[in-house]
Amino acid sequence: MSLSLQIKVREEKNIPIIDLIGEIDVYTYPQFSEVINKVIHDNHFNIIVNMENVKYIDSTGLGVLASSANKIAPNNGVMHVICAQSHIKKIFIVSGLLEKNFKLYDNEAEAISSVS
Amino acid sequence: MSLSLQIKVREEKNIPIIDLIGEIDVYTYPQFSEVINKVIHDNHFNIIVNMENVKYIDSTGLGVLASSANKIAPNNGVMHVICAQSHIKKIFIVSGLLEKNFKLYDNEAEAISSVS
Amino acid sequence: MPNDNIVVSLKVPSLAKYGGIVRDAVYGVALRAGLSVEDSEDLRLAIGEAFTNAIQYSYEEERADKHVDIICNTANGQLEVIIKDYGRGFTEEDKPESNKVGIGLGITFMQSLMDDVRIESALGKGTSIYMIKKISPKL
Amino acid sequence: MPNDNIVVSLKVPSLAKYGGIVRDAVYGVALRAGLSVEDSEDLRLAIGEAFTNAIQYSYEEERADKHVDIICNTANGQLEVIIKDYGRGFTEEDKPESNKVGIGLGITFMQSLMDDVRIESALGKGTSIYMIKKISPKL
Ligand SMILES: Nc1ncnc2c1ncn2[C@@H]1O[C@H](COP(=O)(O)OP(=O)(O)O)[C@@H](O)[C@H]1O
Ligand SMILES: Nc1ncnc2c1ncn2[C@@H]1O[C@H](COP(=O)(O)OP(=O)(O)O)[C@@H](O)[C@H]1O
Repeated sequence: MSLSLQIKVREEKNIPIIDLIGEIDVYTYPQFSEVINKVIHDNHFNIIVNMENVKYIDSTGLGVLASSANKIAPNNGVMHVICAQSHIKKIFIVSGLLEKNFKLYDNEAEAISSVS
Repeated sequence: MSLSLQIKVREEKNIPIIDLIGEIDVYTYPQFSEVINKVIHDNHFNIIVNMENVKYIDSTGLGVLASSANKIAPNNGVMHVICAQSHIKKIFIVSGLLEKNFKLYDNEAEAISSVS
Repeated sequence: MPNDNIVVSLKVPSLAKYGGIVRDAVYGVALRAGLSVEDSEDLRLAIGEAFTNAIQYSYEEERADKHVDIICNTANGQLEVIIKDYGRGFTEEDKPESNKVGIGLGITFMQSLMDDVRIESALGKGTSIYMIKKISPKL
Repeated sequence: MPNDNIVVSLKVPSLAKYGGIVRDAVYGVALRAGLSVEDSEDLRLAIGEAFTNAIQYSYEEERADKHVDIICNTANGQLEVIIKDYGRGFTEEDKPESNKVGIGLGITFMQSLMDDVRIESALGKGTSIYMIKKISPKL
């Protein structure tokens, strides 16, 4: 068990990839919010969020994603989310976010080839 | 989290290896006890117990190991235990079992080459 | 064991960082009560949402001196989990302002993931969320 | 925060299968209280031993209708964990027979891993084990 969410940002073919490891909840979402806002501030409008190692995300984490997606929408930006686990996918489906500027992928290769 | 301990038995160079995955506690030790007794009953006196994937073991699990070690002692048998994690090693050290017919290894290769 | 009434209860301070302990404990109870991994994950999220609301809305800020109670009852083929806070409470007319990150999904998630959700809230007394998940016999 | 008094409490049935929930919860509290991973693992084992004894000795058999209480108090730079059962209790002269798998290590482990262990037990009333681990400031 780790107490804090681990976040790393890297780039592949000029696309920023945010790797998240751990749990995104009412305790950790401010960290996630800070990092993603910085990426958007650097004028990136297509962002890959890698949730392969996210064990838990709830409406606070989805809230961060939704407001970030709103910010990039005017520039035709899309939030590209990698998530392999079925219970995480289910949360995205139930949330209704997939009807907005969101795309889900099973792995990183898929996401990168779709964006670039 | 898995509720039950997972146990597999295999053989390398005629030495039985018991792979344990999970937690050995007051709930799961009877399973472990059953398996190890069967191995001893089959006239194996040098036994490798692979604890690389054991997250937790307490005095109930050590009790199973100690009584099994007693059973193989008259045949000069030794209980060979693989454990990589420091908190599991510490439990063996504090228990005093290492003064009996027990040996600890960091990995499987080490254990096999020492036994065969 | 339909008449086996199992009770597990947990009390934690009203601080965000205790969410992980609450969710893991309820998830563990769910598995032991015979819920599938999938249903237990659903319960993990529903409980997480209820706990988040308790943290975000019951007091103005996080409070180490206040607490949240979580009670799990297993009986008659279902698991009931109750989350209780002792904060401001809310009614349709008198609600705390939705948190900036809130996107109105918390209660929606609970309702879509659980078999039944009942909310009891009284202004100045606090809020209790009752959630029920049926234990389906394993295939 | 030396005067922050944090209380977490957990109540589970007197059944062996709840040990994992108890250990994980106390481990989680320990990390949040500022204990190192190593000290938290030590506490996990000490608590596990106390819970095992409650299950093995407080009643003749596992009892879904009886319970074990676990209370964690963080204050004054130390974490105190209390495990309480309401079973037979024991004294030096009147102890339940050691379980077949018991090798007399339970209380020894608790004492060697914790900074302080105090046992209060009364025949017919039950046993409370008080364990203290100091929170060392992080390097
Ligand atoms: N425990 C609580 N105490 C006080 N008010 C609450 C509580 N839980 C929910 N509420 C109120 O109900 C509203 C709806 O909650 P929810 O569906 O989780 O969405 P959100 O948190 O995104 O607003 C909240 O905005 C808040 O006003
Ligand atoms: N919660 C308890 N209720 C009743 N008796 C207990 C309890 N905990 C410990 N004891 C008694 O103390 C003895 C020593 O316990 P312990 O050091 O854990 O070793 P072991 O379990 O191997 O005997 C037990 O054999 C039992 O008689």
